Amino acid sequence: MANKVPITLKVNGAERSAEVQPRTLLVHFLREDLGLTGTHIGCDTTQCGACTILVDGKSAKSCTLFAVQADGADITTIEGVASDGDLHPVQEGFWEEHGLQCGYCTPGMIMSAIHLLNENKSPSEQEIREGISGNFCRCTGYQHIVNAIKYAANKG
Amino acid sequence: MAIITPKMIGERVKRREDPRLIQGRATYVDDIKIAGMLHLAFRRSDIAHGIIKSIDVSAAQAMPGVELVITGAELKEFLPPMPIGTPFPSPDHYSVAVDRVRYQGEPVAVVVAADRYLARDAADAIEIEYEPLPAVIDPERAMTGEPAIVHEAFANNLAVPYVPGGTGFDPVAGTVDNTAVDKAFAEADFVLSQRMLNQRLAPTAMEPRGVVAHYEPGKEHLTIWSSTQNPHILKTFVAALTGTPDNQVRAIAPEVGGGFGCKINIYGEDYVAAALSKKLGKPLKWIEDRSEAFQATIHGRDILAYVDIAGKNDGRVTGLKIKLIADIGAYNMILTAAIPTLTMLMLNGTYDIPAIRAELTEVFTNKMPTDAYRGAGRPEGAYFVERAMDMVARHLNMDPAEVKRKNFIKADQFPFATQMGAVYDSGDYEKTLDLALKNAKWEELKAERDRMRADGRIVGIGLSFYVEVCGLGPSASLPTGGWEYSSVTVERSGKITATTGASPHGQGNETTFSQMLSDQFGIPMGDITILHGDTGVVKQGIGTFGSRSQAVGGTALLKAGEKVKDKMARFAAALLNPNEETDTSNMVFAEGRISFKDAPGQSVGFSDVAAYAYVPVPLPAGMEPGLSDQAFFEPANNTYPYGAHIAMLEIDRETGEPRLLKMLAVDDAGTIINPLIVEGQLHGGLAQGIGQAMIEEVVYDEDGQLITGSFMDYAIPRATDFPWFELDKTVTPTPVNPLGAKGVGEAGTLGSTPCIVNAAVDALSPFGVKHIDMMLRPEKLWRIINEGATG
Amino acid sequence: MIPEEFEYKRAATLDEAISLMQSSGGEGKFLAGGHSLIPLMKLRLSEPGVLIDISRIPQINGITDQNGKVQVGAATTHAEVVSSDLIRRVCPVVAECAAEIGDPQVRNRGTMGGSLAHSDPSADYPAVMVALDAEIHLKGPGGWRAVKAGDFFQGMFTVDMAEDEIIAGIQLPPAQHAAYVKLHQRASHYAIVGIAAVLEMDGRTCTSARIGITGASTHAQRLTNVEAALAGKELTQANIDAAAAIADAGLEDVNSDIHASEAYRRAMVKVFTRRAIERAASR
Amino acid sequence: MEVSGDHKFAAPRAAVWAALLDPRALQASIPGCEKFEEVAPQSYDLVIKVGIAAIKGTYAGNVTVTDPVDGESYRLVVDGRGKPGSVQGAATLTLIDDAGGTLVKYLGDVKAQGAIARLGSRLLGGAAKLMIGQFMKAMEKQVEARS
Repeated sequence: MANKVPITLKVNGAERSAEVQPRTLLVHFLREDLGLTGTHIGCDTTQCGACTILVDGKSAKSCTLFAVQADGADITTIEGVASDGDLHPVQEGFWEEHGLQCGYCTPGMIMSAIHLLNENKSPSEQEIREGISGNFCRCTGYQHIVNAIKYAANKG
Repeated sequence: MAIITPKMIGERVKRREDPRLIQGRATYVDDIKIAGMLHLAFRRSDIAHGIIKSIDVSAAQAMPGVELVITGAELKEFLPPMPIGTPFPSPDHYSVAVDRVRYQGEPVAVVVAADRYLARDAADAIEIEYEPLPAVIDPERAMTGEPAIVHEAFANNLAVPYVPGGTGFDPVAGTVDNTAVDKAFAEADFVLSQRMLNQRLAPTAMEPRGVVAHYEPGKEHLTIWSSTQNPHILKTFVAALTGTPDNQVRAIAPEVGGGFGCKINIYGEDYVAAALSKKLGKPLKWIEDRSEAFQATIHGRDILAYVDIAGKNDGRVTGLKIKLIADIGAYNMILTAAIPTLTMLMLNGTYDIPAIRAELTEVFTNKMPTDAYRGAGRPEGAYFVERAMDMVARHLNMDPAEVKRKNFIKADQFPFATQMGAVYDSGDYEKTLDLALKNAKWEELKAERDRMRADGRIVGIGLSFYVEVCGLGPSASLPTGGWEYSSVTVERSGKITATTGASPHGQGNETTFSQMLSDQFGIPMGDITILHGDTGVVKQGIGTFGSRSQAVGGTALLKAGEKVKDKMARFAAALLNPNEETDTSNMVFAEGRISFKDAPGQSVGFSDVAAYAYVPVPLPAGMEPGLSDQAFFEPANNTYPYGAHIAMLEIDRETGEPRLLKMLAVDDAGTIINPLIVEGQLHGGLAQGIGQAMIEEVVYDEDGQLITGSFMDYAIPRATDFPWFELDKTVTPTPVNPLGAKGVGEAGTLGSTPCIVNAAVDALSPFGVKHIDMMLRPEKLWRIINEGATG
Repeated sequence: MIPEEFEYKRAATLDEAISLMQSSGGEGKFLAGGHSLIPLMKLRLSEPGVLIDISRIPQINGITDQNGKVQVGAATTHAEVVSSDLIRRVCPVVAECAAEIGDPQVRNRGTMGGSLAHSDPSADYPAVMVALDAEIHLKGPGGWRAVKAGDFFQGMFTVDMAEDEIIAGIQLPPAQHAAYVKLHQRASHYAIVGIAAVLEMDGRTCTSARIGITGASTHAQRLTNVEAALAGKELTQANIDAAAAIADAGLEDVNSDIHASEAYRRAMVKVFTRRAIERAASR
Repeated sequence: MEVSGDHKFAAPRAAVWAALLDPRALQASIPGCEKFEEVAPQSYDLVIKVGIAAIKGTYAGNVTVTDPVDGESYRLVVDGRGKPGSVQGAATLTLIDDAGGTLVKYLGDVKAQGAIARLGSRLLGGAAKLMIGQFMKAMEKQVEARS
């Protein structure tokens, strides 16, 4: 068995250290080792975006990263988005505009939306659609998600 | 049942489910951890059809962390074939293949290991030898017994050889009288014929399937968590198959990440997890990979139709003949064989067609079985009928709206008994069509299309009208039972706990059901908790499918509420008027107080009545303490929501790529509890219907290898694939339930699909096209543009 | 889906990376963004014994101006390319191409060097590199080597690069009259056909042209017959049409799959060649 | 999936024919061949380490030569199994005199099962061609070495 590798990374503001098998996917490390189960797994081929998190402020699919690659990184998951009990404006938008149904894609979708709004404060409808094109939602038809992100943009 | 004054009902209330979901705090099945839990991995067949010659598990068994490796033959000793939920004859279908594999992806062996990584490693280390058999792929060829027989007991691969229906069919005698149909065709001005395929689809709920099974020896109790649409059916079936008394099985659907029909089934993995947990006395988890989901979660649709439509030159359709061939894959799953019968049931569409002959054949092939996928049989029916009606319009050079109008069942004809045996509850189709045409500015839209065409663009507009059967349904139509269950408890504090057997997975029942109880009891929504998805908490239930949760589940809820409310009224009356026998039938529950209708000034607090009911001193004569009751509701009939969809589509002349420019819908789902949620359901349905028309298709090669085995090759729509959906509604309540609600979850998949193909045919009609099969593959369209229509 | 076990090493310098590779006994694979490699590993189509993480080697990160050319570190992400002012100024077609890759998350992690080294038949970058005549800078045990993109891509997944060589950077020449257009495969969004056109213009006359293609065949290559047809011609619609009409003539081993047959791909090669030239000429 | 092509050898037909049937030449020419064991006349069990850039893996299988027409043609039946599934192929190799050398034409069919088919089909034809190309190039060296 390959040797375990020590890693230290910051997750939602807190420093975390662990020893991991090199093949441990970051998403499994977050979910299984850190208990951060808000990040979901929806595919094997880097398409669906359910596992989207922020790595050093940029959206990334945590199913296509080994935990060892994230050594030293600053990671934000859906659990770290709200502050002091206040929802993030994007979370608020999803609630206000009914941007979700089953909720499975939602954490990844929200992380992508946060990244999008970090890069572009007031995106057009088309820019929003492109900004979430790496995230699949099978329930909503996306229209309410677009509204949710518009809501957050208007707020922010 | 007492009338409820709508206050919350009809409001755009934001969902109560959302706070946990948007913060990553919801618990899906893969989020469940139990001390000592082991993990399952399935080794699946790489070939579509073959005899298992040998399985060598020794290398896998020897790997560190591996607890157990077990084959189908070994499992068979204590796990019988899986039950189905339809009355059709069915071959044995074991959870894990015993001596023969019949589709690529069928489980062949199972590993139990300490974690999922080790389980996967060990599953890969199992050596299996097969003797390959020819793969049965083409259903029409399969019907001749070629190139092989999938199940020996089913000659010519006929799972269901022949089901007739329509005009002149006597279901009791089983006889078919063709006189009327033959006459209609003989006297017709025209007959149009077309072969149409409603292609195979992968449901792809974003959460793949998963199960945790925990058998506790000593307690002899099995708890099973599964990503399911119907935990009560799961409980019943798992209990039966694992030989566990059903009062010792608790099934829990935790947060469920979408279903779209594919999570109605109880799958082999559920049974295996339960049986092995019982065998080992340890909790087990299995979580499906997306790759496994494509191979081994049910597929949808895959019905071929030969359509003949007859009519008069004034646009009246006088006869319809449809021969359906359903490619159901390798086995019967829980509702597999019943789904195409729903297609048959809906072949009238929204039209008063005097003579219809339908025939259905279901065929086994070496593919993943089909079963319910959003719409489940009805989108196929709507598609075939709407495509045929559009062909009539095109043939006669008439506006498709006019052809529909000419043939519609009229508002004064409801309830309307169709040729196919359905009784449509209520409707005013013209009103809905008119609104859709008005919203779309139909005449201007046609002119715009013509202007764009004059500029050299390839543009078409499509119109469709659908009706579906929802609110399933009386027990006669569902072998699992066609009712729904609910309980309502007014707690000592005056807050309400209600349960429902309609276990949601995105439908927002916690919100809509709270809205309903809020109006029923006159207390704030925040004082109401809706529990679901746990057979240990919700005593009975059927589940969420067939757009039934509001129409059937919602009605059960109100019924249970009514019983509690009646009792509460009597307690309230006892408090208000302790010395008199009073009529409690017209007491008013409002603003957190209860009063007599005639004396609104004289009222008692809701919570005071609740407290009194649990410490009833004095106990009114003839009454029991407490405020809790339950109800089962079985509808006398289904509901039949309907609507009109309009699309505008452009096709790139050079590449054949289709682009949707406009999508408009007017739906009539009867009474609406929460417009926000209904819009969400409609959007989602539209998206899946558009997905089917434009980009989705499961493809097997001639050897039965699944080519679309990942999101790399199976496209589902992204945000960039849609224009802004324009929605509107008409409201025609159903008389079938007191709410008047018809159901809305599947609507979008019925109308949008034929609508878009109609638009594509319209766009390509200058090239001589009369029909195009889905999906609208760019290459297919490009060939039409460059080579003209074929076939 | 879960990858096989492997050993993980992180290199701090190029030389360390190369020596780690040499000591891996043929089992090693370089890992930068991992967006080509990790999906293959999860599907167990790729089972390297040792992954050598090169993403943090400072030398191969960053985008700099080198005497009018742009030097891009191999570990530069697609997103960094999209948003680089320097690239947008000097050779905007590279940013245009990067924006067409995958989706936002993939662009945040995937790297230029990784994409080129992997040489997926449907990858976007190679077409642009070939058309630009970009120079790929490799370091190996024997030192540095520069390879022209046109020579670099040799076949499916096959590039002019030894196992122990590593892409350190890519040098992009300036190009203003350039464009990249592609036909998306609707599931994966890989290129069914992707065409990059880089034109030298004198007024409306094309003095020379370089056309790169991806998606159609085993690897990215130049459409030299189209280039020849354009050279010295005024870019009238008729001349562009005539050049594009022969675009697929020299192509061999044209791919065919459920998304696009060979015949369709060949036709799309012509369509997108014309579109790329038109767009490049309009800039 | 059909795979076809040809390769020009600078040697006379008899020499190419002999090399193409020589177990040692075959072993040396099959890309990544780690084990090569004759289990029956003209039938060999083998282990191949596939390494096409990122695609790396070990496949165990068998190669059998059938239907030989002396000096003219034979049929090669190949099957291999690895973690992501299996690959079967059958090809007819035909030798033709060609301007002092020999042209070897091949026409065959490759099938894959399992993850390779499901997820790698887009790459299968190209990978097969690549490996055939490598085989032919290596075989050319074998022919040279034998002459």
